[in-house]
Amino acid sequence: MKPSRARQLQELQAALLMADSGSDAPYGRVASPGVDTRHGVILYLEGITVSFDGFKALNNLSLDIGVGELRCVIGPNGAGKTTMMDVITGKTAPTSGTAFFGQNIDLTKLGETEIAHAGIGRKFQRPTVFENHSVFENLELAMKADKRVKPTLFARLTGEQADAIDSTLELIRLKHEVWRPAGLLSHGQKQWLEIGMLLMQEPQLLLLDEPVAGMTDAETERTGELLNELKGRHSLMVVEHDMDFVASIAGAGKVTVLHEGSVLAEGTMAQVQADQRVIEVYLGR
Amino acid sequence: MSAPYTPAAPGRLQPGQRLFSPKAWAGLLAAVAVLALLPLLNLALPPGHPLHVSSYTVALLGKFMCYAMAALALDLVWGYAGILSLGHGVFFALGGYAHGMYLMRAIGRDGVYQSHLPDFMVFLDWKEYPWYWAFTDHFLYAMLLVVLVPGALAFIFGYFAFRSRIKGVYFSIITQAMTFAAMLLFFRNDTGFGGNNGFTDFKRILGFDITAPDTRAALYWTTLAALAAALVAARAVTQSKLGRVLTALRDSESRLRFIGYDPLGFKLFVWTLSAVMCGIAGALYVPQVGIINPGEMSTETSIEMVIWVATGGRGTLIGPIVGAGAVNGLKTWFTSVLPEFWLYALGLIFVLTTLFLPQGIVGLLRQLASRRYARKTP
Amino acid sequence: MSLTAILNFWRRAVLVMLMLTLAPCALAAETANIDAALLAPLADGDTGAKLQAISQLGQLPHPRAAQILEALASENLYATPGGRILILLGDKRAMDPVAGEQLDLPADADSIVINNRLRRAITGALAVSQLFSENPQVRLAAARRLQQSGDASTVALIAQALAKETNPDVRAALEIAHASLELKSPDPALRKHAAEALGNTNNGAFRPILAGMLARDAGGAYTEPDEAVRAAATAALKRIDRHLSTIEWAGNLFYGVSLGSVLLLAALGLAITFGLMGVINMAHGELLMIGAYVTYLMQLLFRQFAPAWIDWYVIAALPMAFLATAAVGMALERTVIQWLYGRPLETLLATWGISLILMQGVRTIFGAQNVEVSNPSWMSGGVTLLGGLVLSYNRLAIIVFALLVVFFVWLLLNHTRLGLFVRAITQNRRMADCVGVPTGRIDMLAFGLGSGIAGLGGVALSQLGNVGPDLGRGYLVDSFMVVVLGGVGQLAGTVIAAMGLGSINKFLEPWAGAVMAKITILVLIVLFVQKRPQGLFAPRGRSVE
Amino acid sequence: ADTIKVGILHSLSGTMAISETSLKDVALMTIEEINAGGGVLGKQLEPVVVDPASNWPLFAEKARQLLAQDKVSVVFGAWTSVSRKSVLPVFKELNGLLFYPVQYEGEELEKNVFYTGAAPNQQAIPAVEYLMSEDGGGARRFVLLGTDYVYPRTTNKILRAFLHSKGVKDSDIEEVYTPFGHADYQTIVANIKKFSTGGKTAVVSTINGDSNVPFYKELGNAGLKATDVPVVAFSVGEEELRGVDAKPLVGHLAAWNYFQSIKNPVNAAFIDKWKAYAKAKNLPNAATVVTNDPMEATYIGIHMWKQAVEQAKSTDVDKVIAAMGGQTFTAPDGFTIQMDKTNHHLHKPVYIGEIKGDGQFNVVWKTKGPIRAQPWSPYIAGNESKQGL
Amino acid sequence: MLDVQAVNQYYGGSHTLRGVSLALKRGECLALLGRNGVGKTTLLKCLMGVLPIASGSVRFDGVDISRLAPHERAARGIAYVPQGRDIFARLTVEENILMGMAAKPAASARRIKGEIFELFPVLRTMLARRGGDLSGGQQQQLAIARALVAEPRLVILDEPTEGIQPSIIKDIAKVIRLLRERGDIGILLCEQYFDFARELADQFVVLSRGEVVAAGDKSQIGGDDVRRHLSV
Ligand SMILES: Nc1ncnc2c1ncn2[C@@H]1O[C@H](COP(=O)(O)OP(=O)(O)OP(=O)(O)O)[C@@H](O)[C@H]1O
Ligand SMILES: Nc1ncnc2c1ncn2[C@@H]1O[C@H](COP(=O)(O)OP(=O)(O)OP(=O)(O)O)[C@@H](O)[C@H]1O
Ligand SMILES: [Mg+2]
Ligand SMILES: [Mg+2]
Repeated sequence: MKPSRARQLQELQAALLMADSGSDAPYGRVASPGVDTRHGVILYLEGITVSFDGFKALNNLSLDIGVGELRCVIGPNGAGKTTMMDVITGKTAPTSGTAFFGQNIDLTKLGETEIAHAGIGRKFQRPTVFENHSVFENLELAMKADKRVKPTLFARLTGEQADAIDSTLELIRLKHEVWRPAGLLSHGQKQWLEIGMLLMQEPQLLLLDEPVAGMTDAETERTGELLNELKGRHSLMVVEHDMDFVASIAGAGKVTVLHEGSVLAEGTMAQVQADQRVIEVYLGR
Repeated sequence: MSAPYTPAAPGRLQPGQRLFSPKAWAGLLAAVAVLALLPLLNLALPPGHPLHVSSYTVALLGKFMCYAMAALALDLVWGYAGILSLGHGVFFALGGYAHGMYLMRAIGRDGVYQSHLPDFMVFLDWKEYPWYWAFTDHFLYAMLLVVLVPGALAFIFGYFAFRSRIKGVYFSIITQAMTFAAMLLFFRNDTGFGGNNGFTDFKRILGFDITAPDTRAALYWTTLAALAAALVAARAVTQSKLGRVLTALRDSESRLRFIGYDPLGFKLFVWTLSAVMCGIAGALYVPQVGIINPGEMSTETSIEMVIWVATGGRGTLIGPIVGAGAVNGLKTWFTSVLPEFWLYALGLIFVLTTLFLPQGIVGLLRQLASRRYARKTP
Repeated sequence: MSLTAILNFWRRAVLVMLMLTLAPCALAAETANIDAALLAPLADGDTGAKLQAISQLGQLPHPRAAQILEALASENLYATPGGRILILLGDKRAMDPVAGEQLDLPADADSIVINNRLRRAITGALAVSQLFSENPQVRLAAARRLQQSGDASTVALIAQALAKETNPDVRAALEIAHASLELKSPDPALRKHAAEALGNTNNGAFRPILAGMLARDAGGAYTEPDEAVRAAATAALKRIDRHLSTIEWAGNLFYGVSLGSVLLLAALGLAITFGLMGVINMAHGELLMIGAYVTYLMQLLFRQFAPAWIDWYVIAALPMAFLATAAVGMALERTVIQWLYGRPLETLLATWGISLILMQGVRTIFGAQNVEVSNPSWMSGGVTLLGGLVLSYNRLAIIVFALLVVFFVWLLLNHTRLGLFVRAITQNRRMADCVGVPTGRIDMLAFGLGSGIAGLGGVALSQLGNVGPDLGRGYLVDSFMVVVLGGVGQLAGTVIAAMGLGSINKFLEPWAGAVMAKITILVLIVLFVQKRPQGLFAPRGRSVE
Repeated sequence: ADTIKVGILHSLSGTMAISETSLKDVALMTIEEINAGGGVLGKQLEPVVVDPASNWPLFAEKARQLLAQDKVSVVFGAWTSVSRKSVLPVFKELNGLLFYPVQYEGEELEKNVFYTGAAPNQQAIPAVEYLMSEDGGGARRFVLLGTDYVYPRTTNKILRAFLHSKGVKDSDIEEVYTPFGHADYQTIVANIKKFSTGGKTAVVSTINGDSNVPFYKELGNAGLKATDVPVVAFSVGEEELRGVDAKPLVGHLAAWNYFQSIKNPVNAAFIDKWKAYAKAKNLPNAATVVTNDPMEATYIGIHMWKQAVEQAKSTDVDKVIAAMGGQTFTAPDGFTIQMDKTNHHLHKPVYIGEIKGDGQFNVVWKTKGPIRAQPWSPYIAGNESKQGL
Repeated sequence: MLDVQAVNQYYGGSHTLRGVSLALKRGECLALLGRNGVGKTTLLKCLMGVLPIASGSVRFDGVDISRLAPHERAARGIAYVPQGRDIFARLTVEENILMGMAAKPAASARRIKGEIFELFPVLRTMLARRGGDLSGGQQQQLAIARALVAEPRLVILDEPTEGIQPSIIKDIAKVIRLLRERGDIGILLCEQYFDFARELADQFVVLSRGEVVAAGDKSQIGGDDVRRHLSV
């Protein structure tokens, strides 16, 4: 079992790499105006506040993520983790503060579509897939391509693209469900499908909101491996409540703890777990 | 309003695959051939002949095909992109009016007042054509208007509506407001389109007598060709990746944004395409029925179009064509045989269709076919 | 026996009683007898002769003279081929005004036809005699009528009446009447006074007289030679105009609110069936129609069995209409709509079919024509405010009624669990079922409620317009606009949208005309939705997705 | 065939059903009457009833069906002008014969159509003349109020020209239009009231169909009485008043070529026949049926057609058309009226009636006898030369 | 109290549950385990009556309830926390909780008992917020609260810990334990979080491809047999 999975991962990496380098080829015209990451930082959040009718879901939040970093974000329910992702992906406009993708792309000025073009992909907390489309079509739609009207109308699936979809299917173990409408999948299967869609998008920054919720321990482990593989080439931000999983992917990397809309603590997993405040509000005694 | 709607048969086609299956192609061509033959049977055979097709039937079918094309156009936006328009009548009528302007000018001085102006203008003491009638005496220009006017209205309306992310019933209702406003506007005599009488009493088209049997046949064939072309075009659009984007749009628009599609462009494309198709249908309709007036913009007319689509089977392309034919055929038949009770029959049919044929007539046929198929291959 | 007949009978009876009580004091008048020759032209004279007879009767200080005039005005004066004039007392009994005796109405007697000109003359004639009536209310009305008549011959009478008058209201009215005649006086001081007095009335009816004073003739000379009088007239005109524009403004507001209430009543039921339950209910209009037809039936029933209570048939119609439409609604829900939840667009198709059936059903039963529904007497006419703005009683009643219905709906939705359950069901039917909501029953009740409210709306609409098979169609589009504009599922939004649409419409109409106002409103709706794509009271945030 | 087919083309559903249904019934009654009298040319008439459902293109389709499929000899039908305009080309193309029974705006003459309703000079102009007369109240200011479509626009145009010829200034004429189905007349009634303060005012109403009731109700409740501001209407007859509480309307006027209240034996027989028919056929509200002008016009039309067929000894359209000119008929309106030889319109008497409390009309004015129709109004420039076909 | 016998269920053509049987005693907690897509949720839905069963029987307190509608089952004292939360998104938090008491007579369902807020304090501060606006974890808490206010006799929990912060998971565990100790409530717990399940369960059942492949009591839950069916 193990070797084959490794092979799949390799294939996927290869596909992703190819896309990274070959920015001239078929998608030349979508190429985002190049993310400037000279300072080694892919995402800056600076003093972000989001308030809903007076309630501050995010409160002067500042955070940055380095290129190739895998950042875990944890925090109590309602701390503002999902809201933060909403701000990054343009779903929610911050009341104040700035959000930059690299040095040069001001996310607060862009719409959801443009942000996705710029290279940020997201997996939602609740699996959201196109329920009436087959698994294959879901992946096909997500696949990196020129997503404007005319090219979409005349799009033909190339062999490479078909292969990329194929290997993703393999990876998310939905090969035998290719033509099932995604709405009929079980909860866990939808989670995987959404991860697959995210991978097909080939974003530079991946935002994963509770990727392993509802997965079995074994699958959780597999997801961890996958994320570890992606680390380095892509930047990732992962939100999870499963501490074992967080520990397994964070390694020596940074973990950020949010609380009431701002950063409560930051550090390695071990440091954070030992922090009294974190134990108080989040981990419990 | 995202109804949990599943296409009658899951799209088994590999993306990028052929347009129709060979069987479907054969069926389609056969249908076109049979329909194309009818005017010949009308022209060539004497009325007494058993195979003779009356000119009434031909005229009727010509009209139905225009309706079918409008229904097809509506299905494109409603069935696929989930945009329910309760105002498609306005595009139909605008196409009709655009062509009607040409037909009115083609009357020349044969009108009641023997003026170069249409009768209603003479009557209003207008000495000149208003500016928007300019060049409408050129057939090609009028045809351009047929495409441009509904297209432009749809584009502008759609642009603002979709940009503001107006969806679901809100969109439906404002399309209704649009067609209602247009109807009131066209009702006014001062608008310059003949008030509620509209345009009628056409004499000729491109120099041919509009009531001559062979002109009628030619119009019929044009309509048939347009309908077939529209069907193929619509099929091509829905089978493309864009078609899948549209259905995704219908089910979860916001999700689509997060993977990098801008819904505005897609909606606008299909909406405008549909309006243009509808306008062409209207343009073909006018010379065949001999009148265009604001009644076509009434909210009832637009709702009826929706009903054709629903009855035939939404999201199937062929369904709306069948539905338009079936509903109008029944209406024609009932209004003659049951003049006082036909509304009961029609109403009942609508109710029963929704209850027992949720996927419309085509859905039922598909279900029957798959059952037969299942029986054959246990 | 029709309603009119009953009313007339009573009026007659009261009049006769009045006459009898007055008889002793009118003894002196008895002497001037009513003469058959005087009445003869009424039967067969030409208009001129009739006019003369009427005028003479008006000046005759005989109690029966007024009675004759009244009978003539209400088409209760009969003539036999032999030229005998009779007053119909009701129920085939008649009175000979010459002899004063009662008899059965001869079969060959025919009602005397009058036209508007005669009708006007009768009112004028009656007014003069009524100036001396015992009843101050009658005197006041008479004085008001005389204000406008401008008949110089009455000036002496008015002065006479003024001398006797003690009631301040009547005096004021008489003074104005006097003033309007004074305008023709040769004395500039009197004319000036008259102009001022007329200005003080704030009554638009005097505008043309005043404006006439300021007009110039062909030679460029003013009709009114005196400078000071002209100044007074100008001031009076300004005053009246200012007042008129106030009235206009207030009028528009009232018309707006009243149109708003109509829209609200038409839309409220839909706010439940469509707004809360998500059924695109194309048969909503027909539910309104059924409500209106129930009103009609109630009217028939009352006419038949309780003619004395006829004025209250509308009240009785309310519960009946509610129950009847609710029953129809529940039946529809159980047979058709319950299979369509979660498929809102299919409900459109099915309910359209239902609407066709209901409409044709009514045509079959009641005929394609409209049926007659009359306003009860307490809803006829109106109250005059600000000296010129008429608020009609039926409109007022409907405004009040609309508010009551809103309150009732609000109570039901917010203070019973029904509202909560309905909202929960539309949001997540399956889960509502799982927490123990009997979804089937709640659906049926809610749809019944929405339909019942539509029925109530129908009762109200029957008091304003047609009751016919098409009644509902006319309101369907408007109802949907109101509900959608307010924000689907928002009761407060529905109320505000209805009132807003009504008022905007009414403020636009005077300068845009009814057609353009309607078009403008529709365009405004389209523009408004751009700004508020989810209606007025749209919930925002994550929850909407 | 041993029957003669006769088409009846009136909307039985949709917005126009309200007016047209009873015309269908009258037509059936007349046909029954003729059949009972031995039919036409010894053959029975066979009515073919279709429902064009108030839908104008459907009118054209049904007309074509009647002429081409059912091969009817004549069609009685249509109410609105647009429905007539819509079927005209069909009648011309297939050389059919249409009898149109409703008053209309004129400006039309077709060989294939016989107009048994009034042209503007047979209705509108006499009505306005009456309003200006002393008996009519001597109106000097006019509100021309109509629904925004061709008939009111045309009629008002003619009336305006007529009023000009009578010296009425434009400032004394106000033209107001409302959309179809308009139901809120508050503002308009308030404006009429305001306008009427400027002098003796009358309202000429060409409001269509369903809008009349809300208008009159508003008028009544706003306290505008017929003695103050009379309203003369051209689309309100006995049938329309059946659906209204007529009491507040007393004194308002209507101009027609026929009223049920006209007293003569022919009319009495006509009314009796209709009442009996309604009862026998169990029509809805049979107890309260009334007759009105378009019904009479339908009745006349069918009888005249029968006479013409018998004179022509054929149902051939051209022969019947030729025989129609000069046909006379003793009509319920009290005169022996004649089909004009040249313009296919009837010579008709004009009556002006005041509404009574029971929904009937008091005739307050009438012409001495039938007058000839002027489909081409002389008040419209360029019409002088047009007369007959 | 709950007795499931040989339940079969199909989605169209696919056989999703194959003769599933299980039994739950009053005062016990039964853990339902299995990989993704094996049919756990499907089984729970069948028990709640959301999905019809093709054959077999479901008995509750000795009565066959397999043909009853969900609300009738709710009226008998079954409460359900579905996977995916199914919050009434546009109802406020308060209304959502009130909905939990829908099966009770109106008089006794006017007020929310304070106890529930002791367990989920956030909910008290957010009573007026719309359910759909809550964060994922808050929604999950709300879903559990909604089930508990019904004072049910059988609680069906489909992955209740999903998306909930660790400290509250501990609290939820406490509550389940408490309920179990009261002895009059049955708990059917479907859980991927293995340690959580092991800690609370008295019995367990493992599903694989719609079939019961292993079952037993607390002591056997950690066995290889179980692990084998849970790993990939
Ligand atoms: N539209 C809104 N209106 C009001 N409050 C909101 C809205 N959206 C989010 N919130 C509140 O903002 C806070 C942050 O929510 P968010 O979803 O970001 O939390 P989270 O960290 O993702 O929590 P979880 O771990 O439970 O997913 C929550 O308290 C939530 O109730
Ligand atoms: N509505 C449906 N129609 C057809 N198949 C379905 C439907 N819902 C679920 N399935 C299929 O039934 C199987 C069981 O699904 P179920 O949701 O019960 O799994 P589960 O055990 O709860 O998984 P998870 O742990 O991921 O929640 C899956 O293969 C799924 O694809
Ligand atoms: Mg979250
Ligand atoms: Mg599950």
